[in-house]
Amino acid sequence: MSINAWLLPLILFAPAVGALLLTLIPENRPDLVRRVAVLVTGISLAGALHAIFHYQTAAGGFQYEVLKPWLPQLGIQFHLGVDGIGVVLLLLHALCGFTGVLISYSIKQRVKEYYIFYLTLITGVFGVFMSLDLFCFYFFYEMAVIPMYPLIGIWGSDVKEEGRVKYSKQYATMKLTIYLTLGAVVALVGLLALYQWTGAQTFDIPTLQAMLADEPLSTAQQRWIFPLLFIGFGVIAPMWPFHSWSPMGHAAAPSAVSMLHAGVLMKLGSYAIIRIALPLLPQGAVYWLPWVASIVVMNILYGGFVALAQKDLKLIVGYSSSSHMGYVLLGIACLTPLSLTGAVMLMFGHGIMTALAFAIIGQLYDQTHTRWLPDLGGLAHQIPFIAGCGVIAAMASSGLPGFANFVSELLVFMGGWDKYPVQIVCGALGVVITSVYMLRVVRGTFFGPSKPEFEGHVHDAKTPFEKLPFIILVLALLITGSWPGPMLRLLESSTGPLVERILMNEPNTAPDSIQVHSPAKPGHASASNEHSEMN
Amino acid sequence: MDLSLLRVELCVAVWIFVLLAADVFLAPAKKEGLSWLALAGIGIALVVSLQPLPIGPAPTGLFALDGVSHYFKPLFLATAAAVILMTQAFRPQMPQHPGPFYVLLFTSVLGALILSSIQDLILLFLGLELLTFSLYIMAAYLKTDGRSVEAGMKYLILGSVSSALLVYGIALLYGAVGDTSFAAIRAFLASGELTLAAQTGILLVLAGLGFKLAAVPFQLWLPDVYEGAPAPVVAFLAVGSKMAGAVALMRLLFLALAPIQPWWSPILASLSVLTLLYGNLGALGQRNLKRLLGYSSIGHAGYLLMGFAVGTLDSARAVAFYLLAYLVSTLAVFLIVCAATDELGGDDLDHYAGLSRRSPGLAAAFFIALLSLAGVPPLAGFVGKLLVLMSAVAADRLWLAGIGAVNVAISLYYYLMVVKRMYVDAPPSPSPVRVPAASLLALGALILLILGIGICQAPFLSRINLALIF
Amino acid sequence: MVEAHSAAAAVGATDPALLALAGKAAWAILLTPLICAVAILLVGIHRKSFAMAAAVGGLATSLICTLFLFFQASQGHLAVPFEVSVTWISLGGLSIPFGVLIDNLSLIMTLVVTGIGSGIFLYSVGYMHDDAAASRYFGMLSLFAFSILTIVLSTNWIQLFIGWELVGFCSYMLIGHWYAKPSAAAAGNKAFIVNRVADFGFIIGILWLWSVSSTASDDRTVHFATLMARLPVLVESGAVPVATLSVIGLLLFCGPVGKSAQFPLHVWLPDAMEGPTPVSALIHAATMVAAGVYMLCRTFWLFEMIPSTLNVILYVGAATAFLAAALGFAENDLKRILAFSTLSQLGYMVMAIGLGGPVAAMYHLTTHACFKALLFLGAGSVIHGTHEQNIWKLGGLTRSMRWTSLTFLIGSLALIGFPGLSGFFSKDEILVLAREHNLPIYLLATLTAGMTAFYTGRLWFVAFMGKGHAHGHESPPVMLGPLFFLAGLSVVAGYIGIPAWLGEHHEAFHWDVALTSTAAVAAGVTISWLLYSKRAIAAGSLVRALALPQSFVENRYYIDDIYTWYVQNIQQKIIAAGCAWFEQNIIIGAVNAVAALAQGLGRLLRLFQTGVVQTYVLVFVAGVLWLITRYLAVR
Amino acid sequence: MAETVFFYIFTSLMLAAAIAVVRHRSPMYSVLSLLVVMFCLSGLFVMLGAYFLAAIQVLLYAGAVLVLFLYVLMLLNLSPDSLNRANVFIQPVAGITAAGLLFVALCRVATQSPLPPTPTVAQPGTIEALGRLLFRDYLLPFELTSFLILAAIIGAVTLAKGKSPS
Amino acid sequence: MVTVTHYVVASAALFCIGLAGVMSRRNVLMILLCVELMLNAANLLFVAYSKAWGNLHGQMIVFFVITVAAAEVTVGLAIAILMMRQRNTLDADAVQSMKW
Repeated sequence: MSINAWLLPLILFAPAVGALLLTLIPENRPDLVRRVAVLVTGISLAGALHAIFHYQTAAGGFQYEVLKPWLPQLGIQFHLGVDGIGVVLLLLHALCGFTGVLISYSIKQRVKEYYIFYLTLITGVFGVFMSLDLFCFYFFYEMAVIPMYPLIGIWGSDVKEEGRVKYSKQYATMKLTIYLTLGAVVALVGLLALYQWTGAQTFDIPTLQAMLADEPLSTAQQRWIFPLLFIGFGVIAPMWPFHSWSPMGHAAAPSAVSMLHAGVLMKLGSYAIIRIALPLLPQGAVYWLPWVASIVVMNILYGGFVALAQKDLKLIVGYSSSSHMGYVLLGIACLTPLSLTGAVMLMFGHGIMTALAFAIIGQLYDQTHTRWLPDLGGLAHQIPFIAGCGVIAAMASSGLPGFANFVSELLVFMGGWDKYPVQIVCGALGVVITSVYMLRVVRGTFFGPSKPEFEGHVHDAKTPFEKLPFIILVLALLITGSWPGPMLRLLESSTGPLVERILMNEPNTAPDSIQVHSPAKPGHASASNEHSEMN
Repeated sequence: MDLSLLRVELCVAVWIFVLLAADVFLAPAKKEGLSWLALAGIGIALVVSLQPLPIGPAPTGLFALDGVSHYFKPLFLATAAAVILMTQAFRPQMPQHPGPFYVLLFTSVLGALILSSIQDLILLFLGLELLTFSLYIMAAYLKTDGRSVEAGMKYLILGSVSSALLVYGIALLYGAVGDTSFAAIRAFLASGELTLAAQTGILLVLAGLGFKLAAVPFQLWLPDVYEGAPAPVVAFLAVGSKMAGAVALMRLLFLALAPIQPWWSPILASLSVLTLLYGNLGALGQRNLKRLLGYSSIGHAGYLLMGFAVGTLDSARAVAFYLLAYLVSTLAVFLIVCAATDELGGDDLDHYAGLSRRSPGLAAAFFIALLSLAGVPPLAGFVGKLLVLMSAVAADRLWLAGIGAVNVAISLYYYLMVVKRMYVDAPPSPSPVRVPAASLLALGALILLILGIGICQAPFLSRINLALIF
Repeated sequence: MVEAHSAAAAVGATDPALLALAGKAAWAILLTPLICAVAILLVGIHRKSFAMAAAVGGLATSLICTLFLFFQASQGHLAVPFEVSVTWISLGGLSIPFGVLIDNLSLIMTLVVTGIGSGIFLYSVGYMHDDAAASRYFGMLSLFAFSILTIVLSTNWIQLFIGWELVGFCSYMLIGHWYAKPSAAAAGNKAFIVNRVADFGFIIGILWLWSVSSTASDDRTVHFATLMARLPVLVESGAVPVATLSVIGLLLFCGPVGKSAQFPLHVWLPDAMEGPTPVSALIHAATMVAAGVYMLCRTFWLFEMIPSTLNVILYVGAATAFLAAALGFAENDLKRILAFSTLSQLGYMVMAIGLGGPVAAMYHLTTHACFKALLFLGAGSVIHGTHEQNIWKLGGLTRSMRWTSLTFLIGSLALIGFPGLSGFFSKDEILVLAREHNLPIYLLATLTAGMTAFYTGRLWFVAFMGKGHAHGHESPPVMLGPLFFLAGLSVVAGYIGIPAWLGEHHEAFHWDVALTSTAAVAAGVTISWLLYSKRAIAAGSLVRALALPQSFVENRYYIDDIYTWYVQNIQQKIIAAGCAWFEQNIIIGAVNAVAALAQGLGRLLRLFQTGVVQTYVLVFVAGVLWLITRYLAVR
Repeated sequence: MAETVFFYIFTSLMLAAAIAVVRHRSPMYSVLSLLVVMFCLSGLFVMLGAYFLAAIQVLLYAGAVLVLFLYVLMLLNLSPDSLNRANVFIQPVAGITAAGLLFVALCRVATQSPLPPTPTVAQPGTIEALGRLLFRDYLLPFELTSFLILAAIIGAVTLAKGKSPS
Repeated sequence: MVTVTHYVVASAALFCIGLAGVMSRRNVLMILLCVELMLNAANLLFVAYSKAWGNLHGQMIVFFVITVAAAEVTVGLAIAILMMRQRNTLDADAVQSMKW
């Protein structure tokens, strides 16, 4: 009970405390500001690493739990805890946040305000990944959305096409904020309905889960609530056709924010679906997920095709993100242990990959002041290191073996093959499309003859400190991709029981077979009860 | 009648005369001190109002000092204190003689205090009039400013019409019941009789209270008055007057009209939806900050009405919490508006361009207060909205909660437009905005409260749960 | 962490100590190049000599280990096949091993890779000596060696696929090594994407095969040995219909179609010649492009069961062999001629598979690897010496580059199947098979052999003989050494009993087939001699006479044009642009419309807000009226 | 019977005067018409037994309020409403229609509602009774009215005093 | 026989006339006068109901209403004077600088 009791609060509040500290630092000390930011995100990263290495895979379930009453009148608790899924995403966020702080060294204006918003954002996302209480969850979820507005609005850049402004950053950031809030409030209604119809007077996810395992909501209720939650959270996932905030949001954001945004923020939606919608509304999930499986094919293919038509680097990566998140949603929709594990693994892999991609584009943009593909070219001559990272990011994105993305996509495909072969085939086609536009980017940006206008103006990441964020991200991708076993075991300890629980509610099992299963249910419930009491 | 029940009102009433005397006898140069004197009076009343309730049987008669009034009275007084601080910050715009202004403010507060204790329609009428009369005058207080006079005129005319309707409603209700006390009305309604005259009377009374709350379709005065009236007055209109209307409505609904809850609930629900949509959609294209806040305050009235429409004890508590959150956020906003109007050169949105470059702290406070109004965690407004929506869902009004929730997103848009001006646009001049120390202190306290209520809700909710028992 | 378990399929004769050592050696073959690659990329990226030493040393280590295993196996000390592996992914019912499978087939292929590879690595030391990015080059070469060995030594489909993708990546990087050249960058992209398209089918085939590999959902496997044991049973019991398996087979065959550049996905290979010549030799001639053939051999037990798919493979291979040979007629680029010849020979190999002769295919693969690597290295030597690769601008190289010319000649003769050289024997095996099974294909194959002789002769007569104007200098010993080594192999490879090693024992020499093919070859060489050396027939008039086929061939059957047209017009202009239009106007447009609707609604509502107080009263009263009329209820 | 006659006389006179208040273009005549309304009302009050109120009505309204009105009218020297504006037609028509509709609704309510039960005790319509009620049970509202008036006076003085802006 | 209903109808008529005046007149003073009509209508109603119920509450309320009305006129007139000074008009619809 030593460090484990306060590990999660440490990770969560280190950035928050950092943000508060920053308010006390005078604005003319940007270096101090940056150092504080590095320090606090470093603490979080160390904590996340500790959490992932000391997670008891054999025991499974939620660990490092913290449980304090918060608003007892409504059954709201400050309940933190992570299972295998949460701990992986915690690491993802810690990595992206930390490297993002390093990448943000290129921010020269209004540094203090920038880091305050940035650290607030980080706190919010951490909170979401470790909340085990619906109220906590929503609380941090909204908290993570709002700082995006000033971060993009102030430090972002307009998205241009042929030199004309295509989406102004104000438009992009407002759309993003409102869209995500709209999604959040739709989900909120679903959550409140869930709370109400359960009648449990508690927001505690494990407790609700145990209760609903005993007395599930009626099928009709589940079918009502599930789409509210799925669409509400799907907006941020981003599910087609609710994705349009995302590419332009990525494109307009400053690079470190794009890193967090595409790398982590988009995962909040799918995480919420896995954490809340699936376990609490199994019948709703079983009813709706076949539809989802077909819709997300649109994500994959459509996102890929739109990316093919783009010429702004960030828009390309933005649409590719929306395409790749389709795999995550597909993995969720397939609802098998393999596909779900793959989906979460892809959340990790894609997060790191996109963070890397945006870090690179940020470096390019800071120096060349353009992201317009036809204006770029031959940059490998000037910035070989970053170009190398660019190739790695492109390859990871195209699902090259050795990177986490390959493993996860493979798992999604294998897990989903029995249920949705057609969708899986379309998904595999998406991989081809990805490589087409990704290679186009690499070729158009880095390859070709050296351009005189970049000669002498564009500088590579030279010092180890400048290289550090890139190296961290590349290593994270490579290690988890070439040796995925440990992470998969970690994830399986959570995804396996989850899917098992849901599929007990499969409607096409005849009523008598439910009878056969039902003795197992109280066992499950009591097991998780015991578990939550143990901690 | 037991005068101890009236202790807070007596404090305020006595202080009105103290202020009058001081205004007469103080040398013109020293009239600055009047605001401190007024603050002192509010402080005394506040201390008195915080005294614990006498334990005893449920009060009867015209006037009650019960949990509800005990909860709301300090809030009215705090609002008044904040408004006084605002007048200090707003000084450059105010006319030279602040004395009458404070007297009027005190009479208005007196009306609000009365309204939080009413048990009778007569007192409802008089309390409302007392509250409103002073506000007519205060709205027109900037005599040289055409917009202020226009605001006063509009408020006066609509206010008189609404009070005429209210009185007519009271008359009809009296005709149906034969008495004006809440207890009698409740007994009458509980007996199962609901004559057309009684219904019409209730509707007219609701319209009169709807006017105070700015419920659609009785809201049209509000944007104009907000835009025209002096900012401290608008603050009192937005917080004190609205809260008084809400308390009066709460007492009326839960003490007198409780037996016919199924009848009025859908009425308030439809008013709530209209109000929400009108306020939030109407605010979308605004260019004047005060006018925008006006529309937003209509939107907030929608949430209050939603709580009333649900008509459960939980929803009443949610409304009480909502009002608390709304109070701290709105007062913070208006403290800033009052302090900044003069130096920024006006209260259009564009005047706020680059505020974060000029006064980062002020802009941050504004940001937080606006987000709290929008209902974003971890701020007070979020909890208020959440409680209201929860109570709606609890009463199986999922659609109502859904509309309320969507309106959160709509309102975020225009609040963020203000934020955009402050944080993104370039400032016309780099000079910081000076704020009087007292206002700054109050602002800091309010921001802390916004955060505190948002993060540690439990003690506040316990207080409300203890206070609000019908 | 690593749970190494060795599963000796053929239990028995092996000494446990030797088995343990063999296991280590097997891992060493696979992993040494990887370690070297990582070392080069991490510490040697700016240290050229380190990179060179590491790369050559790494592959040499692999070679030594391979040789060790080879001799142990051939002496019978080591029972093959044997397998060492670790579990790469173990998740629920899914278990994907990663390991090394040593049997006769993999040993011979490993020998080809490490042996010829070592030669080419060494050659690269000379060839790339002045290149600024030589470290990256050698790092990628090492990574490539690891990747191709992953394929070769693979124990299962997924590992094979991993290697498959990785070689694609290395090929991409190496083709685009001189990325400053737009054509090189484009060629790399093309190679990668074409392969990706093929792999799309491949991975689906693998998935499907995996899913039918067991009736129980948690017992499925991708493991070769298990599948080999299980599939026939499943097919026999009817659990897996043959038709399904045929489709799976076709999908799996997509992989080789891309990787081994079979018609119609052959288009990337000629372009891949943009890469450094040693790369062309190693990757695009000897090993990687042969990986497709190797895969078909490796899993021939599967294709055996599905004759219809085998037929498809046969026709695809034959078509590739013939059509690619014809392309060689009109090509003027030294390396591209060789590339077309590679295509054609790969067609032969695939055809051999289609004819049911994996041994013949492997045999030809081996010999082809030797002489084609030799030819490419020779070409590289020429290019290194003259900086020219248009054959018409070369000429008379026999004088300025004697050793290069000699070895090139040996390679050419082996290629065209000159009796006694390795190519003769291996090609003969295929032709024999063809005559046994399918007469038209046999005739076509023989014709192709003649065509091979023709374009090889053309190349030789134009570029090496003739009146020289190319002023080249002979290459350094470090480059010539591998040439001699490979030339030696090209000569002897026909005699060392490769088919027997691979398990074929009949070895009857078919004089009729040999004579027919030799005649065809002779005819081909003669015609080219007449045309290009003797100039007895004016090439120009021939071209005029054959104008239509000529233009067809010169444009490579317009296949590239069709693809370009598809990409530019269908993919980009219709699909992608259409989606982008939809995105901009429908999706984003709809969102904007909702926002505009809210704004407009707000504006509409605000029409009440006229500023005139009487209007307000009017609305107030109207509201009261509405309430009264709407909610007044008679109880 | 006399009651009926008086009722109709007072009522019709009152309504006619009220219409005159509303319709007359000169404010002065409107105020004077209002005076008539007040007198009629006080007549009705008398009929209803509210003698004290009838007196108050005449004294306070006629004597104070209306005089104040007249005073201000003369002070401001108003001209009659000018009728030549664009929106002059729609607004009154809409207003009168709305008021008419409300009247219909109120009449319906009045006629369809049950009457109050007949009082068991005779109305103690004496000034003493009223005074007792006012100064004992309703002392608080009564005191509040004083603050109301105080506020009105202070407000009126504050607003009306001072020089007009040039 | 004059019943309460008669008085109620009379008062409703008076009320609606006043209301119509508020909505149709532009002059602020006239509007205030019309509001007086409305308040008086309410007074009539109170007194009538007071008689019908046989208690004095109604009459007492009238007392308060009259007071309020007087105060309202005071404030209204003050604002009217201000308006006259500023805009030199008493037309309510001439004062519409704030709208939408």
